[in-house]
Amino acid sequence: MPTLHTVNKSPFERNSLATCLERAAGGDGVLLCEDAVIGARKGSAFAKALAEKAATCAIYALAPDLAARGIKGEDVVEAVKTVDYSGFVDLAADADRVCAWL
Amino acid sequence: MPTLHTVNKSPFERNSLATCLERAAGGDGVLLCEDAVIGARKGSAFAKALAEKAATCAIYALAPDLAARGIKGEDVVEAVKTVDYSGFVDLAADADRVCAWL
Amino acid sequence: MRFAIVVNEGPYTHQASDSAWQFAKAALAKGHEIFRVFFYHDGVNNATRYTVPPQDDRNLQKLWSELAAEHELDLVVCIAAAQRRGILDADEAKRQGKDGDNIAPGFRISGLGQLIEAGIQADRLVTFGD
Amino acid sequence: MRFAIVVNEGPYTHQASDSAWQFAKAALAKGHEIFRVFFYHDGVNNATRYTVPPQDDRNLQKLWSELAAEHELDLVVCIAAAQRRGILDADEAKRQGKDGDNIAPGFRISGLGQLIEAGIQADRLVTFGD
Amino acid sequence: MSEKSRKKFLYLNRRAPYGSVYALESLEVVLIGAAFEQDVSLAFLDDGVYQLVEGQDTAGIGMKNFSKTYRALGDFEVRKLFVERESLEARGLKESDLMPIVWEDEDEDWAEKPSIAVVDKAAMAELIAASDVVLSF
Amino acid sequence: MSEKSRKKFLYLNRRAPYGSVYALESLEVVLIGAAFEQDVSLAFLDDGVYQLVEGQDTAGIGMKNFSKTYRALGDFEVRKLFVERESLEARGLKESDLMPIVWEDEDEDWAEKPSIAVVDKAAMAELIAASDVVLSF
Repeated sequence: MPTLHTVNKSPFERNSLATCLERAAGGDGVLLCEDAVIGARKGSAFAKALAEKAATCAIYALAPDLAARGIKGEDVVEAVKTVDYSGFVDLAADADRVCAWL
Repeated sequence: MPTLHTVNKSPFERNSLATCLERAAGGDGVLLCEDAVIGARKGSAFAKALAEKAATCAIYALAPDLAARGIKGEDVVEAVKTVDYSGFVDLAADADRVCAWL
Repeated sequence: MRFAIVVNEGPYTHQASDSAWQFAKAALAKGHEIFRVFFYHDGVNNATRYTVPPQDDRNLQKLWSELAAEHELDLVVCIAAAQRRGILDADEAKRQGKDGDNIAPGFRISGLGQLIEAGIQADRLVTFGD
Repeated sequence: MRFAIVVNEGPYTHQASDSAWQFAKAALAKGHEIFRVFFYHDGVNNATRYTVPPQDDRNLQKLWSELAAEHELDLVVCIAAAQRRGILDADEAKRQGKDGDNIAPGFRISGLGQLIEAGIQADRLVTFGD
Repeated sequence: MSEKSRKKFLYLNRRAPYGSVYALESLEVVLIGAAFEQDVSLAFLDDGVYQLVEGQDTAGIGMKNFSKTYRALGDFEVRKLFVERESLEARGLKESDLMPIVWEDEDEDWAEKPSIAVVDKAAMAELIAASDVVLSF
Repeated sequence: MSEKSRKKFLYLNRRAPYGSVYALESLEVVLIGAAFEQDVSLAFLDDGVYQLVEGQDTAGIGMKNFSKTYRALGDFEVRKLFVERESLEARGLKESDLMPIVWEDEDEDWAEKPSIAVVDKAAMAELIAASDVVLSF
C-alpha cells in the first residue's frame, strides 16, 4: 500500500481521525490504535465514516487496544479488520511510508 | 456567576469547547484560554456557536493568549469579551466554582 | 479570597504550567491568598532542578521556586505521580534506593490527601492541564 | 527491513511509549532491524532511571533498557528536548553545572541530527506520540 | 469533620482508560479522598464512560487492568457514579455494557444497591452546578 | 551526499504555537535537518496554519516568540511551505494574515520569491503520498 496512516486518539476527543480520513488516498491503509479504536465500535458515531472510507482504503484496528477497552471482536464495525502488533509491523513494512496523525 | 468554565484547547483539535458549551448553564461564564482562543476569531467555524451561547452565558477570551496567536482585538467575535490574567482571577473569585474542561 | 491551584502538565510541552504561574502571580498581585499549588500527573515534572531551558526562554522551575520564596507558597508534588515520573527528594531517593535526587527548591513531595485538603480549605480550586 | 521508531511522549501519561515498545518488540521478533529509537518532546522522560512505578505495573524505563541490551538497540534521547525537561547524563551534568544525572542504562543523549539520519537510513520511520 | 465543612466534590472523568493515565490517576485521588469524608460524586461523560465498560482485558498491551477497582468503590463509601446517557449512545454503548457496581446498604440489612445512575446531559449540567469543588481528569 | 540518497522529508505541522511545544520543536528539527541536504517540505494544516500568522506577540504570556525564525528558513534552503486553504478558511484566516516568507533565487540575481504556497486538501494528500519520510508534530 502507498501510505499507512496511524491514528491513536479517540475521534470523539480529537480531530485526528477526521483529518486523516479526509487526506488518505485510495489504496492507503488506516490503522486505529490506542484510544482511536473506540471509533470502530458498532453503533459509534464514527462507524459510518469508517465503513464509507473502507470502500477505498483498508481500515484496521489494533486488537490488543480493542480488548483493553472491552470491545470484543463481534462489536467491531465489519468494514474494519483487526490486527495485532505483529500485523501492525507487517502493515508498516508493506507500506511505502507511515504517516502518524498525532 | 454560578460556574466559571475554562477551556484551554483549540475547538478544532478537541471536543472540550463543544462539550463545555453543551453543559454550561444559563448565567455561567466560559473563559477561553491558551489554544482555545482560536475559536473566538471572527469567521472561525466556532464563531456562531460562541455568539449563540453568549445569549445565556458570558464568554471571555484571554487577551495575552489572543495576542500570542496574532489575533487582534478587532478580530475577536463581538459576543466574546477579552480579559487579562487579572480579569481571569476576578472571574474565578466571582464564580461559585471553577470547572476546567481539560 | 483563598485559591488552590492544580497543575497537571509538565513545563514547556503544554502551556498549562505557564498559565498557572501567570494566574498565581495575578492572584497574589490582587492580594488573594494561595493556599497551595498542587502538581499532579505530568505536572510533577515542573519540580526537577535538572532542567536547562535555552538561555533566551523562560525557566519555569525557577519561576515557580522564586514565586514560592517570595510569597511563601506551598508547592506540593504528588508522591505517587512523582514516583512514576522520576521526581525524587532526598528522603524518597534513600527510601527507593536511588543514587540521587532532583527536586528543586521550594517544592515538597507529599500525598494526594494534600489535593483533597486544598479542595476543602480553599474557596476556589483552579485547574490547569492538557 | 530496517525500521526507525520515534517516541514523543513520556511514560505512563500517554500510551505512546507502551505502543512503541510493543511495536519494537514485534518487529524484532519478526527478524526486522531497528536502526534507532529516537526520543523527542516529552519522550525524553522515558530515559530517567529515577522512576519507581508501582510494583504491580510495568516499568517502561526498564523495559526499554532491557530491550536495548538484548538487541543492541540504539536509544537516542534528543539533547535539546532533554535539557528543557531535566534529563542529564554525566557529561551533560558536568557541562551544565548540575550536581547529578538521571539517565538510565542503554540510553544516550545526542542531537536532532540523529533523528534526520534515522529518517535517511531507515526504510520506514514510525512515530508514536500524543 | 463537621457536616458544615463537608464539601461536595465532583470528579469529572472525560477520558478513556489506558490511552492516557488520567482515568487511573483520577481513581487514585478518589480512593485517597474517601478518607476525608466529603460528599463525593463521580461523573463519567464523553470518553470517560469507557472507564466503566465491562470486560476490559489489558494482557495484550502489558498494562495493569485497574477496572476492578471501580467495583470496590462502595467499600470506600463512594456510591454516586453518574454516567451520561448521550455519551454512551454516541459511542454505541448501552448501560448493560457497563460493569455492575453496587454498594451495601447498612440500614437495609446490607442490601446491594446500584452505584451507577445513567443520567442525561441536563442532569450532568445540574451536577456541576451543585458541586463545591470540581476535579477534572 | 549523492542525489540518489536524497529523500523527500515532509514535516506535518498540525498544532497552534504556544499552547504546546510541538511547533517550536518541529522548527528545531527543520533547522538541524537543513544541514543534511534532503528534499524538505513543510506542511501546515489544521491548527498548524497558526504557526505562520503574522503579528504574534508573546509578551503577555512570557514565552519566547519564535515566529520570526520561519522568515529565516530561506537561508537554510527550506523554501517549500505548503499551507492548506481549507484549514485557513475554517479558522477565519486569509493568506494575507500570514507572514510574508521569501527565499532569494541565486539564479535570478537573488530575486525574492515566495516560500509559502496555499494549496487545497487534495494537494495536501498528494504531498503526503509523494514523500519518503513524514515527521509528524
